Amino acid sequence: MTATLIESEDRREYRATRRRGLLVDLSMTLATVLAALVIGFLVILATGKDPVRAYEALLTGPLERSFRVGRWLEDATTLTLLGLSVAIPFRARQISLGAESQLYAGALAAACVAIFLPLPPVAAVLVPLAAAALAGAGMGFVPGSMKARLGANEIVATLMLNAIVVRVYDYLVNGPLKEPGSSAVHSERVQPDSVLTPLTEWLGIPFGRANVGFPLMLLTAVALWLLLTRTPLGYRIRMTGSNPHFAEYGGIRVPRAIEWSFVIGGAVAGLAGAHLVQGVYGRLEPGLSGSLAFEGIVVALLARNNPLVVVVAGLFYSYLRAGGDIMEQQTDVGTEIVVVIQAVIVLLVTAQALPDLLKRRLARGQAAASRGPSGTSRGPSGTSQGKPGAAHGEAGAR
Amino acid sequence: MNESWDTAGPAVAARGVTKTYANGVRAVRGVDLDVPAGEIRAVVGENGAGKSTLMKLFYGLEQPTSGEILVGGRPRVLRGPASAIALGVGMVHQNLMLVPSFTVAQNVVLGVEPGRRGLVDARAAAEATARLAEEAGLAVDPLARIDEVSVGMRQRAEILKALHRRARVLILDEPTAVLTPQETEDLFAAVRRLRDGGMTVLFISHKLREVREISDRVSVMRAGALVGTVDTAGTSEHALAAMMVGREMTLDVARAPAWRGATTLRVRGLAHAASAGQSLHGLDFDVAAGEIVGVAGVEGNGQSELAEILAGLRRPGAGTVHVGDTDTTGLDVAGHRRAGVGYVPEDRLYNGAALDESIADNLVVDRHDRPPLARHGLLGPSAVRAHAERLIEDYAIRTPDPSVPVRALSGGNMQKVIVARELSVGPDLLIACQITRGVDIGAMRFMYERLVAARDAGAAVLLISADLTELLALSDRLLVLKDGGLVGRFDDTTGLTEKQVGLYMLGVERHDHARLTAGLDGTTGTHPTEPPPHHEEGPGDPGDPGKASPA
Amino acid sequence: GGADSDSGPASSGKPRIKLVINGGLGDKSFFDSAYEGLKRAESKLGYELKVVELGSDRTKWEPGFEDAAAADDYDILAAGTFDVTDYIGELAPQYPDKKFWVFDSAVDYSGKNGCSNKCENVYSVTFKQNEGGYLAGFLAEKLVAEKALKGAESLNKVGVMGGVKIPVIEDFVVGFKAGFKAAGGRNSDVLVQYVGGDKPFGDPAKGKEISTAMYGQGAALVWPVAGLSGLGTFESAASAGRYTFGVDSDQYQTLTDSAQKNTVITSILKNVGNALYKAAEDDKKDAVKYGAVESVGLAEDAVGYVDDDHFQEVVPKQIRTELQDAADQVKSGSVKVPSAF
Amino acid sequence: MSSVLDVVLSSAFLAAVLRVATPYLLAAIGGLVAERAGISNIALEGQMLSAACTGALVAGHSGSVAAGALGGVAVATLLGLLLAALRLELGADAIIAGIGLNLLASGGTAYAVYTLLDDKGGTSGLRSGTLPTVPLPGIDDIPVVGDVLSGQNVITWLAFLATPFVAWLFHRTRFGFHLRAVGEMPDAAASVGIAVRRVQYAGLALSGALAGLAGVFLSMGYVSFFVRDMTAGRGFIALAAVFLGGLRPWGVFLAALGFGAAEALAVQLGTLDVPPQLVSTIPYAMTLAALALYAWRRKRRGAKEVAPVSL
Ligand SMILES: Nc1ncnc2c1ncn2[C@@H]1O[C@H](COP(=O)(O)OP(=O)(O)OP(=O)(O)O)[C@@H](O)[C@H]1O
Ligand SMILES: Nc1ncnc2c1ncn2[C@@H]1O[C@H](COP(=O)(O)OP(=O)(O)OP(=O)(O)O)[C@@H](O)[C@H]1O
Ligand SMILES: [Mg+2]
Ligand SMILES: [Mg+2]
Repeated sequence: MTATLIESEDRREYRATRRRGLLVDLSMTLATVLAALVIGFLVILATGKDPVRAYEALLTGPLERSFRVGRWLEDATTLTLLGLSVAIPFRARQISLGAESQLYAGALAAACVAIFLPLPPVAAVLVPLAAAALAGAGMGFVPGSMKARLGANEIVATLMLNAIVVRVYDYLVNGPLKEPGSSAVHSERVQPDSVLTPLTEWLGIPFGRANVGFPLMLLTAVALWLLLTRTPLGYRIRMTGSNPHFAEYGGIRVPRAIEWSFVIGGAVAGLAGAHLVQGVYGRLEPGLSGSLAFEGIVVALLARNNPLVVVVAGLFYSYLRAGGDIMEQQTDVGTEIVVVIQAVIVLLVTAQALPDLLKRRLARGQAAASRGPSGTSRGPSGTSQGKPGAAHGEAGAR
Repeated sequence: MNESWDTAGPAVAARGVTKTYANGVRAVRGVDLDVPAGEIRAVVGENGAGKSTLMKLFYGLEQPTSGEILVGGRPRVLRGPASAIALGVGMVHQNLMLVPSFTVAQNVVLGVEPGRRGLVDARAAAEATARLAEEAGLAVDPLARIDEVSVGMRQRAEILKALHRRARVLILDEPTAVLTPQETEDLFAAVRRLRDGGMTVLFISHKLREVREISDRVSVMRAGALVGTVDTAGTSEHALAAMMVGREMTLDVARAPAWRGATTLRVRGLAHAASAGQSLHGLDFDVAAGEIVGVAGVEGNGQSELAEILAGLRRPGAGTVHVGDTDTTGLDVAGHRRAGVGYVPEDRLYNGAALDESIADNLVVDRHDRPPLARHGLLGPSAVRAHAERLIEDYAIRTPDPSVPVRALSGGNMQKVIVARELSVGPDLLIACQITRGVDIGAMRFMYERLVAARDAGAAVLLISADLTELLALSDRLLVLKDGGLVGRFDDTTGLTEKQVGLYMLGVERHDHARLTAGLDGTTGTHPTEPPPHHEEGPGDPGDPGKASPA
Repeated sequence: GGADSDSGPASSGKPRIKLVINGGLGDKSFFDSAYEGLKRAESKLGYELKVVELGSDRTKWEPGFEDAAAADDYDILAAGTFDVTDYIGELAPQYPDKKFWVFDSAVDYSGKNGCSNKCENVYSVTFKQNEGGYLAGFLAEKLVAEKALKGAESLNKVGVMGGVKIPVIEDFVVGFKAGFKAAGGRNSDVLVQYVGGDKPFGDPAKGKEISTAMYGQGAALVWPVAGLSGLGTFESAASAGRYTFGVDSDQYQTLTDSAQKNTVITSILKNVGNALYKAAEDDKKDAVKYGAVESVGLAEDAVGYVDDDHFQEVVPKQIRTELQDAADQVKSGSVKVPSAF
Repeated sequence: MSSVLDVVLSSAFLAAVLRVATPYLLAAIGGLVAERAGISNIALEGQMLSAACTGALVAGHSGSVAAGALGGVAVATLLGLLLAALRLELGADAIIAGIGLNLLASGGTAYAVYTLLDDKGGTSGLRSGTLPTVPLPGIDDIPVVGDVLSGQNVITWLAFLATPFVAWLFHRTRFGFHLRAVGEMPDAAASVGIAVRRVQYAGLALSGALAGLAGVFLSMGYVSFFVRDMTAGRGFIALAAVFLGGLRPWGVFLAALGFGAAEALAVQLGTLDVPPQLVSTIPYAMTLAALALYAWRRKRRGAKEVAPVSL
């Protein structure tokens, strides 16, 4: 009888702790972002610039004009797709750094189809997208199967593939695919039918290069979330990442799950490439993605590889990128400092110990409270406001 | 190093010690415990009673939330293991704390390496290890890599680690859970020697028989609190069990005679070449529906390899395996599972569970792509949750919620998750390895009941265990493995004693080929028509020629 | 970033130039030269200058230009390289009251790519870097043929180290080869190699390695056309005891190490800064030809070589006259230098 | 074909291999130390960059090359400690923290150079000099060997000594012993009273210092000035070498040397009439092939090891 009593108490407490944990996670993430911004503020102050104006640009700049909102959404689309593309292999605990090669492969495929293959209207959009996904998937398959079948280290394989593909891409854009007769280095434009419809056209507000890729990206994220949480394949990928021995024991073909994680990730990165070609540039350009591939990794890890959270992290990070650029343009804070502030924010936001520390304190305050004489009946809810002072004292004593 | 001992006081003691973990779990509640020097003190209690936590407090791995720890007769503040080690406390952890790629000797000296000016003298380390091993009677190979030696040797290496640090108090947290009976014997002999040399030993085990055998006194914990301490001589296993769980409790499971059905598992000429571990050669045996066939053998004689082959985790080199009508010889794990094989692996942490995933997810690994969980290629989270809730209920898994990660469960509950998964599919063949390793008496009894229930529901059960008592209590028939081959076969286990089986395990006696393959179709020296001989022989005369089929 | 806000026309009433750089300053050649020219315009001609650096991340360029053009803090927006022509082509029609200068490339005045207003408010200036390359090749062949390079008399090869193989760089190379041949050299004696990689114009270590390899293959002289990577060439030349030409700006002046300085025979100038300064001058007189592209080269003094004391000391008189003659032929149009465009 | 062979066997090429491999060797060995201590050092690139910048700036302003080198190594060491602190004290993900530090280094060095020298490109206007080369009297007269070995920069020598040093450290010293234990089984190390964090801090400091030497070599050995982002991805190649080398000192040594050799070869072949972008893929394609081949052979050997036993 005591057992059941304790059990139900446990259950209540567990739920309460979980709820509290979520709340703490959320509020602490916001707090760390704030802390990072404060440090950035001090950095600007230290360099003798006007931090208030700089922050105005950083924080409100991206929303000031619809064009900038478009720039933010367009950037977030690519960045989030890249984050998603690594989040999937990360879930299988495969450190794939290959988003860059997959993106370039996707971009090449999309461009080749969209430039050279005459297609009827709707197909003209979809076929290049499919080609890009396929090419990205293929580019993911190489390191994926090298890892799964041969045990070759995926970090090395993906880094090498990046180096190779980027150079081959460079060669193609400068050579065979270069627009004939142009002094500029880029390919021809994609056919008008292949262009991802700009949001401007839909909404009638000038949204720059933002296009239907954005809602498509949202759909992709949801699809990937469903894949991970609601499909057998997603289950296999998760279990493989959590404990491959267990997965194998349970009848999961681990090499195949690993390969799939790379292939799916590759396909998504390929779509990011197609988005750049069909939506953003309308053609192949050298150095297509800038540093986005790496920042995609940051976004995925910040979001703990949860596809839906990747969207939030991607929007956040892109906002920061956009705000940083505006800050550099509108104020006298130089690019270097903008980069430094971004680095500080990245470093601080990833600091997990802060939320955990708070959670631990709450738990301890909780334990102390329930130990009190009135004890049993009141349970956890009464104590959640806690006694920060007491908790602090205890922590200090350790 | 431990000159500051007050020899008059207790070697270790706790005064009003309470420990609350960061997540709010209060593992130890107001414990007062005194252990005088030179005593072997057993600490028993159910899984999660707080035994390990209390020991960690003595070893400085955790700090008490309130109360006081005494070592060497004086109150101490142990900031970490280093300060406990300095005071002469050594601990062998429940989960061994060894560096896999290091040699035995390197592990033994880790932290207090011999050698001058920041260098490690490898030779001196090996010599010191060998000398200590000699003195304590703990046989180890100092130069072997830890990940290549048996669990028993790892256990001994752990003890040597403590001895190397000149421990005066030795904490052994379930050291026998993974040892063979012989290894346990050797360990006990060594522990007694150490005690006679003045060492204080704290010994934790779920095997009350061992507790009775080795300890001077027993302290019983329940739900974090100390229930009492009794003289070993004046108590019984029954009394201890009752103290632990608060009511009467035995391990005797009522078991009707087996009702053997058709042959479910048919193994013929099975051979396997293992790159590491024991190879198997020429195994022939059957397991019928509705019987429990035990596999006895000194650990490392091919049991694990056999289990893994039967589960599809390894490929046999030669021979055939049939489960029901399916030839599973070339199939992968999924194929085996489809053929109706359930498997409780011996190491639940290694491949039995994904520790960071939820209980619910852990319960569906073999059925996540089939109805009712998955339909039209979609895995329904509510179906998975409902499935978990049902099993949590049925198997009395103690957890607040199916979404709790398995890591947060106690050992016994973790094991229940695995058994629940493997039994709930209703397997035709269940391979159960070391199912009660490290679980408390309540859970043990529970597992036994479940196994018998599965048998009675028509499953063929192959029970592999290092615990002979358990094998004899549960098996309808018994096979003995030695050096990767079958050396004994007992078709009736009534009246069979551990001693008799032990002779086969050690290779002193063996059954002849004809006896081993009697009644098996498709093997030499068999009359397919003749029913397998039952009940006709006394277990004491295994070589009875009348029972062997004529060649 | 610049110091000015988005406020309306400058209170000072000075014409305001905004230099938008799709890259960064500090490249010691192209953008630095443009900046220098406009800086001069600021101090001498009474302009107000603001610089915006967009960095090398291409995803930030178009939004950067859009923002730069939308802000009402300039009268003239200057930007360079072929990468910007599309952006300017789009933006110029949207801001018809503003003026745009494009250097080193031209917008498409035909109106096929943007330029819906035929880019009437855009002035483009391109450079005949192939003419500079021609002179470099000509001089290089003369120097080796006449064995005028001390310590390298036995060598008859020369090298060109490009950043990456893109048309602008190729234009230098094509010109160089033509000049080398015109002076009597063989094509096979010209080694051409590119830095490439992650930072083609900013990896001096690799630049040094490539130059060292070229000297090792018997090049008497290596001409780096690779931005900061080229700084590695001067180091390599100094330790190998061989020779170099500078590029874009007078690198004999900018180098600090005397051993390295002395490897520089002359520098082939592609004076973006001068061209922009001249445009600024002309704009004061309303003499800039908007809606058209101007191609400047040797004849306009936008391309040339440094003829200083050091040059005269190292290069024999006869070769100097021959070089001058070659330059005159190009200027007069009697020699047509092939181009990569 | 024979011309390629001539190139490969020439002393100039071999000397170039040593030179090109130097930063890879040092950074990769640094990455190895961190990896074995249980914290991936993705910040190698940033550590190299900061060291390169600091080295050139300090040397240029103090006039002492040694002070520059020390300053550079010190800053990289601090960055190593910072990475450890972010991981250990703030629970940051090592990979994100590493990427963050790389960003920080890129922005920070550019800012420092701009503020101090008013030059956005680098320190080429500052005379900072290079670390001395080591002439080998006696040996430099020997035909090929002399040309290859003599006159290499002192850091190149350090780079080649770093591997035996770290191998010795790992296997012979108490610190290395603890470091490996901490990286492999932190709980086991903690349970015998090893101060796990302290060891990890020390490991990351050493890792940073080695990466710092690599950076210093770039700006004070290879060339004599710092240029913005001059590491040009070398830190990531070094990281690849860490894993390609199977996390063992001599394996990493071979991998890094291989990268050096392949890059030097690509430089030598660069004048051929092949698109330069394609030539520059040679080192990476070779690595990828080597990786696949090595993994395949290991797998096959594993299978073979099993087979004979059954006979
Ligand atoms: N490492 C852990 N972290 C968080 N919570 C834990 C951890 N271990 C156990 N718990 C929780 O503490 C509670 C008590 O577990 P405990 O081991 O006491 O159960 P038990 O009934 O003794 O189990 P057993 O079946 O082994 O006897 C459980 O609800 C469990 O989920
Ligand atoms: N690190 C931890 N954090 C939170 N809770 C813990 C932790 N370690 C143990 N617990 C919980 O504390 C309680 C006591 O655990 P402990 O390990 O002391 O039990 P035990 O008596 O050793 O059990 P077993 O027989 O299974 O080893 C359990 O509820 C357990 O789940
Ligand atoms: Mg328990
Ligand atoms: Mg325990």
